[in-house]
Amino acid sequence: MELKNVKWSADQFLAVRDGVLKQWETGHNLALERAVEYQRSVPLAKRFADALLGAKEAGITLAQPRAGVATVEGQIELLLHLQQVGGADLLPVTIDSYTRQNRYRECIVGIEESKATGRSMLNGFPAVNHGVEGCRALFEAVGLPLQARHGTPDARLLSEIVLASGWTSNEGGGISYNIPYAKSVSLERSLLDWQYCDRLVGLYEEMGVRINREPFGPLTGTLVPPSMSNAVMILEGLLAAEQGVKSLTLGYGQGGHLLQDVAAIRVLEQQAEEYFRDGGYEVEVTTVFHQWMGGFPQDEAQAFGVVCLGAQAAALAGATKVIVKTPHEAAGVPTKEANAEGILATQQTLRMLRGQRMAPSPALEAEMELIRAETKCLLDKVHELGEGDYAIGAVRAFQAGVLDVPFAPSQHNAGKMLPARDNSGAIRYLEFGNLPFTQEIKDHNRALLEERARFEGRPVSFQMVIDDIYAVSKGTLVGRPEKVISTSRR
Amino acid sequence: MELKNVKWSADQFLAVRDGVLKQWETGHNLALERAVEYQRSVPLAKRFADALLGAKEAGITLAQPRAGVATVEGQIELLLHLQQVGGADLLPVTIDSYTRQNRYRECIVGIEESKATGRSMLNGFPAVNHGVEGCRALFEAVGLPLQARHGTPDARLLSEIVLASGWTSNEGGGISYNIPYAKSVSLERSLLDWQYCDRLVGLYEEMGVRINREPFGPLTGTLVPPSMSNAVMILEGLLAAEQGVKSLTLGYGQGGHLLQDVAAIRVLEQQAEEYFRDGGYEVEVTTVFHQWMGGFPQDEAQAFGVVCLGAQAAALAGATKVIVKTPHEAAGVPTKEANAEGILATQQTLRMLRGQRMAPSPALEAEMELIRAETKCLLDKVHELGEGDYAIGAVRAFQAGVLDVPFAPSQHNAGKMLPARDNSGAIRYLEFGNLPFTQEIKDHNRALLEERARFEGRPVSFQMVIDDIYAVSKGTLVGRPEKVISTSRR
Amino acid sequence: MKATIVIGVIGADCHAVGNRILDHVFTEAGFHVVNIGVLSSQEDFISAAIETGARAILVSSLYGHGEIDCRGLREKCEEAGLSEMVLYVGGNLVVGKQDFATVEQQFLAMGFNRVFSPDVPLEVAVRNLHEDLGLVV
Amino acid sequence: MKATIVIGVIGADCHAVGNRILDHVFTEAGFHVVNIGVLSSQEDFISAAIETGARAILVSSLYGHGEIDCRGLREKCEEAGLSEMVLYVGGNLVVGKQDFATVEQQFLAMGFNRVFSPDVPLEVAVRNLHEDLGLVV
Repeated sequence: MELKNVKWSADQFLAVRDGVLKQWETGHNLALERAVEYQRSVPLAKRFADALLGAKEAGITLAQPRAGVATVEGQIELLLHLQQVGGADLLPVTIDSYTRQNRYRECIVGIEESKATGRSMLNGFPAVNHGVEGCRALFEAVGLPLQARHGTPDARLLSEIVLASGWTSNEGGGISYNIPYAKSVSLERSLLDWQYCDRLVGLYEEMGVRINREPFGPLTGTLVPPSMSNAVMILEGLLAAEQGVKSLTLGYGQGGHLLQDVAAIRVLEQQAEEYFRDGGYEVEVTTVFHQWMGGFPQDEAQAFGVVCLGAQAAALAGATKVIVKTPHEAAGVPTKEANAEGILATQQTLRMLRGQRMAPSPALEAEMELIRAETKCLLDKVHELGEGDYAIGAVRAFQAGVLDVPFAPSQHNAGKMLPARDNSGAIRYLEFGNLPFTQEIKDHNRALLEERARFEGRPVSFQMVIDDIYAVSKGTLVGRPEKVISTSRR
Repeated sequence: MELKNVKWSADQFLAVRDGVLKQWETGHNLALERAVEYQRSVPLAKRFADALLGAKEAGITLAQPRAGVATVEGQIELLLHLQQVGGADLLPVTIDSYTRQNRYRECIVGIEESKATGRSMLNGFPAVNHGVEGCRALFEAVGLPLQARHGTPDARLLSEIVLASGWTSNEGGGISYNIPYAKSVSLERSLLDWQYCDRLVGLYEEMGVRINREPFGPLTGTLVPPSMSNAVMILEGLLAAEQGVKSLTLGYGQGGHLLQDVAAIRVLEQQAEEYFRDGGYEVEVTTVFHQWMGGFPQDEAQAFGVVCLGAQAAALAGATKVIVKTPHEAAGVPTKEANAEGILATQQTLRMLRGQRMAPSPALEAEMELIRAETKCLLDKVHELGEGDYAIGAVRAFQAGVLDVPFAPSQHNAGKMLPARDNSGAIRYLEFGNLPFTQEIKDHNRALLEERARFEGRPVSFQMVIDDIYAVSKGTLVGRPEKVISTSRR
Repeated sequence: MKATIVIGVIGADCHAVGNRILDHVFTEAGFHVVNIGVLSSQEDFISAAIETGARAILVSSLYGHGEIDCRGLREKCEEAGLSEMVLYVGGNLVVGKQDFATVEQQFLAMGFNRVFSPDVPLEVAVRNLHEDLGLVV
Repeated sequence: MKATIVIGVIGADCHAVGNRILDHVFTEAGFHVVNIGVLSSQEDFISAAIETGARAILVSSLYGHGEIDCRGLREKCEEAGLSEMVLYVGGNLVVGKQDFATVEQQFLAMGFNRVFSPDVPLEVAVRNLHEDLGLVV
């Protein structure tokens, strides 16, 4: 099939579907009608789209953890703990990394050893291996909306299984689950495969079941300038909307500069709604703010500081949902207790800040305007390269380095753009690569970085970038040379 | 001696001093010249006033814990832990509650039982009992500036001993260490006794040694409207400056509404500097932000949420110093480990937000203007009641209910004013008692509370106040009726 | 007739807020509350109880010195002829975070009838007092 | 002549940032770095080592599956005739927060020469590699 940003016909979809269901034994005999029927029985309290829309109308921010272990029993125990002790508003099922690469055979080893040792040998829940039976057992055991969270370039079979199991939201997208999560998968391939996932959601929608979709905003989670991730979010939103998705939650990963973070979320929601309206799509747009995705301090108290700063930013921005980190973050997958602690600290922050928003100010407006202008430069060029087709444009934009994600593993990403923090901690463009920015925007970014360079008494350089990457885990936001830190501490 | 806001002569001071030193055996033979000589040997790195001025110039916020146990050895171990593991910038010695009431005899029991049981039976360090010898041993064992933090209406002997021991800052004031800390001590008495403490600092100053003084901003720590505490801070600052104090750190206790908290600290610094300038005093003014002084959640993760919100507000406000709470707060005095955790979480927040300030905005300006106008009403009336003398005016203002601290134990406080939160969480005046506000200010406060009453579907009442007092410990800022909470959570 | 109770904060403790709330809640619950406030000695509690014919004394201690301040209160009651007095104590009774069951045992051994940690809802204390005084609600 | 080393991220792991930094730091330290990137199999590491004559293989694993992914690498090296190969492994090697000493033992037993937790400064790994390869700095 040739990639175009056009809604698949039902026939096109069904023709592909046969092959998808044969990829693993748990896909065989998966009837769409029975799946939709099961979804119709899901109560309101467990429907993602409704929970998000309700939160948006009430002006509150919902808290959702990440969580996944190898077995169904373990996953039930884990999610019930996060629901009952942690006080999560929404539940996740984080999918393991073998499943993300469609290596279901390797999952078998992980599941068996997990059962034998009594501890999870997988970093997530192998939903495809557990099939509809296991995924429904999980869904029925918990009391909150359930979402698949993963990082899967080809999530077609996974999506079929989890939607047939009553899960009402699916994270991912053809760009955001390829560029940061794969080395050699082509963008044509992943965009087509995510058109499939979105078209599947569109079919559920046509049959009266609303499924929420959530493009993955943080991308590589490493110094991604807001305009780059916002452009990808709007692009993936447009592609999903074309396939019939009606409930979209667009994401953004905390940068750490409070004003920039608030600006990014606010302009993301506004600008996306403009593009959807212009595209003729009626979509419920909500936002998700990801707490800090970069390296964490080893110390758990310091990690709480990072977690809570993310909760504060989400609340002040007015994000619909916040994805929660934990005090164990530096060590990888948290225990269920540490995971609950992250939620509890986040909820305390969210509830104390309920009804409080960052006040509009000239500085906030200026930051929003900058992000908006940068994002427009990127999307205009994508549109031009695609000759009016955003799917084709996305592929060509990555080829040309017009879209360029920092520190991405994919060989289809140019990797010529470099970001760094300015003197106040906001993320700016240091090297532009082939980004289609106006000279004014380039000069502005450069001037802000030069200001930092003067303060630190060193040139703008790759060393700054490295220092910034490790700064938060060492206790600061901006990676200063040691002598600058010791002087300013006096 | 009759209370007047006039600098004591050296003779007046020395006449009183003899009696003060005889109050307990450790005061005998305490020669002022030798004390000043010892202070002159204190290195720059251990001088409070210099550390604060340095932080103010560098635009950073310093972190200081509270900490006190019964024995010198225990206190050394505790402070070294907070310095080395916690990463505190400034060190405290919290004084025990018997000492605060000048009950040195009861301290003896506490010290002896503490030595016998190996755990502190006192909630602080009995500095008077330990005398100059113990206090100097403590001071010499640590590597950071040391401050006495207490709650002592008559702190004259305590101040003599700790200043003679190299400690370079003393918290307290004639109002802020009486109204919230005593039941029947007259204001004339405590104001005179704190004139003594301030004059003592003035004498050190005349002999070339700068001692920092810090009026206690949070007062009862319970829903104190910012203008009430700011008025008390400026008053105590003026009284201290008259006695020759040159380094003043004015305090404010976190209310929980971020914008109001930032506004309170900023207008406090501005307005105080205006009053000092108008009074002809040259003073180094810095600010201290106290993390939440009300009830804490029992859960430690939730407590981290409260701690970090305080750290964030202090950073965004640009306070010179923040006093740190701990995850053990609900249980009273923390272990040294929990205390260090509070500092570590706070420092992570402060350092990530370094250089970030809340941006000026119309909403922030309006809140600052309101606090400024309310504070001016209070101070104008104090000035009028005192016929131009702020000390006499302070006494008469409390008699008249013109100054009125909510939930204060003192019988010299009118207790007619009642505060409550508005719908966004900011602390407003619910009952005005005899506060000398303009009708415009009263109407504005009332309207904001009526807005909340409508939202909650109940009248403005004392029940709101009770609900607000317990809200943070139950996980929210505003104390809503249960049905409002469950509806808004949907 | 309403049952009379004495409430107050013992020792050198000046935490006034909870004391106000206790006053409010027990008054609302139908008790005649004699509130001697903060910074009260054992003698203050006993004098107030004798003067007002109180049937229960509710001692608060929030600052950690409860261990020292509360010792001997039961004995002083008995010396004063108040042998039937119901004695409650609540708050942060010792310095620092300690296992509550241990703290409870310690204060029960001192002669208190009930011991409350700070997270017990006040309605529970009200209900307990109704029971212990044999009052019908 | 520079010593050649192979670096990469093993298994289904796509954490790319640390890999870039490792590349930068070891190159700066004077090594010839062959970087096979993320999502690399044991076979990818060994082929690269044979092709380039590498003296050390530095395996990263950040996602917790290191336990499964790394088993048998030493044996495969020996089968391929690379019996002198220096094998390092580092990252978050197992799922969740576990005692590092235990994890270290486990990977040493698999045949790795050194095991690094994520908080070890890279300069330490550089110094270790100089020592283990007998290089003069």
